[in-house]
Amino acid sequence: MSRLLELDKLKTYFYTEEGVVLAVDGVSFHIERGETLGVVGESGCGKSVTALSILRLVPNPPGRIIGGDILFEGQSILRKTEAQMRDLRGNDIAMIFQEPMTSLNPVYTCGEQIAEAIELHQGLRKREALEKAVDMLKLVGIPGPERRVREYPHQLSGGMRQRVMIAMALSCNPKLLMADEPTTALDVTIQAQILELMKDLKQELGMAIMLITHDLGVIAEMAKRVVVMYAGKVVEEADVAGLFRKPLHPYTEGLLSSIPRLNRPQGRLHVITGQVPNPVNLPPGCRFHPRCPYTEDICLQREPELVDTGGGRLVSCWVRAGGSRAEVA
Amino acid sequence: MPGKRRQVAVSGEEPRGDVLVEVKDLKKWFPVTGGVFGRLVGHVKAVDGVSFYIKPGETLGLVGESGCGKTTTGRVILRLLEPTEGAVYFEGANIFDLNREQMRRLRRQMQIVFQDPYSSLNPRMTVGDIVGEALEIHGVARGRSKEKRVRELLDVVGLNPQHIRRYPHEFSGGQRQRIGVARALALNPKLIICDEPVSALDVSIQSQILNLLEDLQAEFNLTYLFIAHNLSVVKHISDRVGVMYLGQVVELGGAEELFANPLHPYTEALLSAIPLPDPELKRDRIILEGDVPSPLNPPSGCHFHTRCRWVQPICRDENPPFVDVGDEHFVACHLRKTREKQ
Amino acid sequence: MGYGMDGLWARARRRLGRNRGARAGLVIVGTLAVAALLAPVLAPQPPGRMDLDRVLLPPGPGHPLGTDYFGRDMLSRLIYGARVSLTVGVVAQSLSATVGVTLGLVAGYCGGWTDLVIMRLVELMLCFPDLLLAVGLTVALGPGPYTLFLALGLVGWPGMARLVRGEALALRDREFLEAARATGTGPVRVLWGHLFPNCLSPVIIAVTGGMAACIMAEASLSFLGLGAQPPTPSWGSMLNLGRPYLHLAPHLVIFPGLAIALAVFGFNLLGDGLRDALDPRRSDFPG
Amino acid sequence: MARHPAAFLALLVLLAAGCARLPAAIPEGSGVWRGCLNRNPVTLDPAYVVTLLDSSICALLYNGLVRFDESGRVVPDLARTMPDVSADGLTYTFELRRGVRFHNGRELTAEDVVYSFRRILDPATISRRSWVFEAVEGAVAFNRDERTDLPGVRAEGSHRVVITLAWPLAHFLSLLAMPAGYVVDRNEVERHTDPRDYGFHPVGTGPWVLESWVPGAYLRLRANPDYFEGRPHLDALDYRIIEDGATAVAEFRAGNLHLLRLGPVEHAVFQRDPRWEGFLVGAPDLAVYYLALNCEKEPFDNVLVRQAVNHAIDRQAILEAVLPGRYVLANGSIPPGLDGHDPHLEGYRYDPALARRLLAAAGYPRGFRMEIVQTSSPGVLQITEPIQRMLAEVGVEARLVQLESGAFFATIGDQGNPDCFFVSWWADIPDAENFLYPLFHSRNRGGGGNRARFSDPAVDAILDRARLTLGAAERSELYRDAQRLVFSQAPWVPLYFPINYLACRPEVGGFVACSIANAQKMTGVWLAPPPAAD
Amino acid sequence: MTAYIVRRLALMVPLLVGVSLVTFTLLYLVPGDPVQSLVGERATPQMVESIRRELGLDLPLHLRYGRWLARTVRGDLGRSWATHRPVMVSLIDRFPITLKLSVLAFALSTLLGVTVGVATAVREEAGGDHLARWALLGGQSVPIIYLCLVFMYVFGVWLRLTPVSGLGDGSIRYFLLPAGALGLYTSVYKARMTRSAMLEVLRQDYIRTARAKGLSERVVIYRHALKNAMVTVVTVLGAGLSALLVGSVLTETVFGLPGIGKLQIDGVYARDFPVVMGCFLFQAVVLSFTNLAMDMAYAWANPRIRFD
Repeated sequence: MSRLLELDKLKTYFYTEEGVVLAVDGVSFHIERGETLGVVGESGCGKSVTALSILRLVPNPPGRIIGGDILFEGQSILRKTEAQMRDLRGNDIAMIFQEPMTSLNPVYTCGEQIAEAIELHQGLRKREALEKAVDMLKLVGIPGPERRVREYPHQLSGGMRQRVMIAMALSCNPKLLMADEPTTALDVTIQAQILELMKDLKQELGMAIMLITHDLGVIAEMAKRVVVMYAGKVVEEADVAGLFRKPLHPYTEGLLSSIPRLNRPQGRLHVITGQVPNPVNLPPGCRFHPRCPYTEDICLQREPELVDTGGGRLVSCWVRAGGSRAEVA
Repeated sequence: MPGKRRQVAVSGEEPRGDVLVEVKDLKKWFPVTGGVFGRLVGHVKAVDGVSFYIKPGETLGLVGESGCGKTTTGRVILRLLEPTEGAVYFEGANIFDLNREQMRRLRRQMQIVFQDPYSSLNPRMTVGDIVGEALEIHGVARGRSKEKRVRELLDVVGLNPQHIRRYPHEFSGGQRQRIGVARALALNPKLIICDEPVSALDVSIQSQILNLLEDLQAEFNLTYLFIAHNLSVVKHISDRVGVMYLGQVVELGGAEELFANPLHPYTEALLSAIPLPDPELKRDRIILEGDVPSPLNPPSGCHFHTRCRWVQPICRDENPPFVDVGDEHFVACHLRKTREKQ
Repeated sequence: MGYGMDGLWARARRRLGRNRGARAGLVIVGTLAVAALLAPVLAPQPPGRMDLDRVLLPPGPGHPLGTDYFGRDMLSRLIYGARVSLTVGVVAQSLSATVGVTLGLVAGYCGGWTDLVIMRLVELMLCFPDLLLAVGLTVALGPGPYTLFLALGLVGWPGMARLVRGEALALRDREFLEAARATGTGPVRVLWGHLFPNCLSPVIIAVTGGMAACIMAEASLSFLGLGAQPPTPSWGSMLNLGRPYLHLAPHLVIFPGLAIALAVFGFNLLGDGLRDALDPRRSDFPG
Repeated sequence: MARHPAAFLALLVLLAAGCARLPAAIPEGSGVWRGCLNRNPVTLDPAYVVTLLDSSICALLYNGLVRFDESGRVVPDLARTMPDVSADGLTYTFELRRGVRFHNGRELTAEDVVYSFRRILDPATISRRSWVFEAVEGAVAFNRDERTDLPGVRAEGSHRVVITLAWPLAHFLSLLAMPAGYVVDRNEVERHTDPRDYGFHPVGTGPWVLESWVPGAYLRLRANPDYFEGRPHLDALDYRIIEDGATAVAEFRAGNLHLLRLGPVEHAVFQRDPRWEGFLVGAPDLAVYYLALNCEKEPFDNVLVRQAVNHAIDRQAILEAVLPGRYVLANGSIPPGLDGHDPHLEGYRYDPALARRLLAAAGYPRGFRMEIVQTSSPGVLQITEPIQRMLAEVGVEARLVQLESGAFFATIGDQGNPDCFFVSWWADIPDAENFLYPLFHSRNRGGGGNRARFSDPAVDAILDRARLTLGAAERSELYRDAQRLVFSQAPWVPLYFPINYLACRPEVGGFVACSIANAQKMTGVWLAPPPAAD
Repeated sequence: MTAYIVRRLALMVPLLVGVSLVTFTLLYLVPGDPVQSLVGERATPQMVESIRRELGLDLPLHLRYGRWLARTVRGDLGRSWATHRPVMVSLIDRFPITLKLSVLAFALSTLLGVTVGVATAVREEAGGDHLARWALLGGQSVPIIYLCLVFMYVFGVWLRLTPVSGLGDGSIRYFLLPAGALGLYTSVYKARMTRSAMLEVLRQDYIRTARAKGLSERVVIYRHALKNAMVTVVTVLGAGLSALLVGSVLTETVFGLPGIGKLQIDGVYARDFPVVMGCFLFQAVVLSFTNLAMDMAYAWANPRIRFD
């Protein structure tokens, strides 16, 4: 059986007034059925755009998928018609977003919003769909679901709204759930609740999760495999344990050592110098080279490829992995 | 006034001599109106009896979830908001007794760095104007000398002094936060209130700013009140940490001590809720049920009793006192003793 | 996102330049403004020169836009008319902007009783229909240029005040204002130095729209016999005085009508363009 | 009468017009007349009528003892014949027609006449037209509430009315033909709790009965089948209220109006259109347009200045430019067609050099500044703007002050003191008296009509004498003298007597234009079956 | 909810007093004696005096206002000085005309404005939408009186599809042209507001959510985006409706429709004090009620708003 999702050198560019933004620039990774993949990176690294590209929801203009391919269950998403895409969205692939405050339509009740997808994809009548919505709310642990189903988003707390979002996403039993920073806007204690819920539901429903976040703690807790993105590219891919034990890419390394730790003593924090590069005006060669402490000459000139270093670990770095000089040459 | 008045066990009536700032039983209630003729229907008790002190040169961290009143506390200390009750002593003088002019002069001593590096800088002003305005207002420097001082400040916070004529949007988030720090530093203040200064920044930038703040503290002997929701960050930068819940400080102590040995069940739960970037670490989590209650109508007795797994009958009726359990470790919990025994 | 770019205004300028409509609007408005400024140079004849032997001539050599019922050169009068029509717009809009912005800022920033009183006043003023209020004022004060300025200015300020107040309310709790207050900046300076510049874009858009409305209102008042006073030709009064000639000498109506339509069209296009260009929420690249 | 020219623009003054070719027989009950009014009538109560428009509608509803015929002559109306007048000219005896009925069916008697006249003079009525009867014996005292009886108006029996005057008045019968002389039904007036409501529910004896009146929208009158002169040919008169001239033209072109009063420009347009040949008619209005100079105010208190202003203005050129074919150049105040009009009266010729010399002689060698007060209608500006320019050429800087009509009449009346103003005067009655006595007698300075505030004892003397003179030829001579004397002192710059033009739809027959507003009774008008529409 | 309405109604009282005071002052400032327009040309001072007495013009200012207020509170707006018609009767006669005109114009302009607004927002750069937008803008650039005249000639005189002008029997036919002109004229603003509200809404996260659910673009735009956009547009629409309701003087004048606006402007010219006071007061009431209704509509459209 084919992989659930496979990205092959996906390129999504934005053509803005300031210039072309290479938001996603040749990203490749895959997700197995039932697996949780963490995608980690800082703001603007292209992780959200990658997710939107998978759903073909990149706002056009100014954005456009200009290259590569996305295979879902072996079929190219990019070659599907818009109608076929609509069948896929919310049904096979669902998505939840960072801001539970703004991601729900304020003028419709929670029930209506959940039921809408059920009606559409499962062909249920409105009343049946609403009943199913109640079940879903129960599933995501919302107390008093019969009442909540008739309430508007503003009547719920942030945590509750995120639960509604999850209920909506899961209502059609998707094979893949993409969660874009699902807990970033929530308080710590609520974040714990939501993460716990997602773990439970995954166990129960068995879908694959693509978890996008900048929080390495969340990744460590939730994911089995991790993809690290920087400036529109995947710089490292590894299993969680391996990544945290020994990060290969200098960026991953810097990231891990620059966060304050609760559970271990720390002196002065490590710092990744400089700024995230301007997406319109990326540095030549390796995009991380201006901030990298290990820069060599080649880093300034040529972009490294993502190379398999064995054991499911891939890295794109001239210094750490030789950057597949041979292959490129 | 509903509920029992909280006992204050921080100190006596007189301000302590050895501290820079002392906050005593501070309250800030926001009136809520409604009904036919805008009747007062209640108060949002954003800050509901908070007491603590900050010693010169130290960093006091204040953590809590959104809506717990930590930001409001910072604003009231700066007198950007007028308090409902209580006092804030700065170098022994209650700032709420000061008149406009005295307050204006006092503002040179205390400054603030904001959370959002985007909205805290006036988009229509140049960096030079933003940083230099305070100098001009307080008659410290004008014209050439102002510009010279601004360039110095930019250099201090790690920005290119050449960029003095640029506008905020020409900078990245981290650089903007540096501008905010420069603005706070302009008048050589003694106290800087850092209101979530790194929470809007990327991980890789966060550490830059934290290090900058530490360096500046060492260089200029600054005192920080560091407000944040990220416990890791607070623990890293603070000497002492206070934990707030629903307008009250529930626990306060030395950073290492508090994180190693949390006494309040809320602190405990908070600590265990944080996902740690360490996949091999296995631990038991305490998941708090439900949401934080509304500050408009906080629970009776101990505000935390609705979500506390140790709750006792007394917790529903009586607001626990905030007491020092030794070594400047304060906690407000009825069950502290009981649990210690367990 | 958002760094490494030049100024906000520069971006607005670029967006304006890219917006076809706005560009057209700018060209129209600019041309009219130049015509108004250089009227004595551009006009082939003094606007008041009569030639009772050559009345109602259709457009042709000598009089590119024909002559009116006194044999006055239409082109010259239109060029001079631009002065009046634009002046009315500029002065009335300055007036309403000054009053409206001040009151709006104060109401929005101070809140409480001040806000309550100012907003009740605004509501009160909004209870009077625009045109009727202008007519009432004109009748009360007697027609004349100053009356026109005052009447149109007074009609405009409540809307402006409401707009600016909304803007100020949205900005009131922004941290940069708190920062200013934390450094000890006085309220006046906070209001005008910090708050005002940030409310500027909607004000500019409103003023642009208001210019169009003023030109239109002048025409309406002229229709009611309360417009600009002779011998000063304004487009509105030319249109109105030419109206009986609709069938006999249509150029008397068409050209001033076109001038008004063009100016209004230009200002509206410009306003729409400005709205798109100055709207800070519009960005091309999501997140 | 004489209301402002702008307010009045409508159908009223109609022209001797033979529109439709006369058919063999006039069809009875030939349809509904579609006309338009340029304003909503204010009131249809004769006691309060002041505008020409109200007056013209009242004429359709009411009758007086006498009325004007289409040429402006006084003819019997409710009276069977012209009255017997005593030799001293003080006593008028009217025999009433018998069998005249009000619209409500009640028969009219002499008492109704007495009641109607008394009502005008009754101080409680506050009628705007009490001056019409001021010559009646006892009227002034009665009107001032100084006596309760009015001896000058008596009923003798049921069908004879005797009126005695305190002094002889040559044009008294003309006054009686004004709306103030219309006879109303006492019961109908007093039926209303507020007597002023009568104005909305008029009941007269006239050829037309008010059927409905939606203020601002339309007025519908139906034929009175019992009219004493016989039922009118038409079934009903529909008057739409159309204030905007352009709209009226559109309606006329769409075939929705039978008659259109043409503005100067429309006139020119219709004149060039062959389809309307033969359907356009013009006749002079009894009115005069003039620029009044305030004789009491510097510098116009100096006759040389007034003459200079007269010489400075090329009236002919202006009028030819803006009103071609629509004016008679005025040199005096009495319009052509009235006894007393003087075609030989010489005007001030256009001579700017002379004007400058006169100004210098008067002590203003470098001219002066002045204001011309006017209403703000387009037609007015077309006259005053060139005047302004011509005055500038002799060094007089004139500012045009446009006031809307309310302020204008206040300013030129007793409440203001303008330098100069542009205004017109419309006949109340077709009599030369009406163009001299109110306008130039010092007694009427200001609000009384003499708004130029002209005052000359010699003129006053002639005018007083003329009012008492009964002989027509003698009166006419006196008025000619007075006019010559007045204009030698140049209190005005007289401009023109207007000629009015109307367009008639081809199907209109029997329509005769009248120079005086309330002469038109619409009884002789009929409609031919309409030909193909325009 | 009821409490909210009560509160709003209570707030109307000071507003109305304010409106009457401002109007009164304005009228007081108006030069030119109303009596002059009433008496005609040949007035004796005595006649003028008795009319002044009749109208109460001889009283000092505060007494005049007091008298007016006392009468108005009892529901009597007095009679017109010029025509002597009770002001209340005039208002009641004329309001239906204005109401018909404005509701029709409002419906038309809303339909037109919202359609064009949505179309131009959804397909920002497409040519046809631009054309529509420019056409609307062009329509609004012509002074309304000329727009009315053009409509009159095209539809009334040449095509003979509608009556040219006037009230006729009061049927809808007679309101088509004026409402059409007025509607076209006022639709531009609505199109503009709808467009910017739609653009704003289309940027929101929940639109992305809706698309991610697999909803078709049509559903996303008309169900999810438009309803949200209308929440903001409704307030603007309300302002438009109230502006229409209080009279569109020029249209009423040109089309010979005796509405409120016409009544009022004639009153101003004639210095007909009771009429003008009555009209302004009436308008203030109408405006207040429309605003209230619009706020209710806003609350209905926007579940976030709840009174009390």
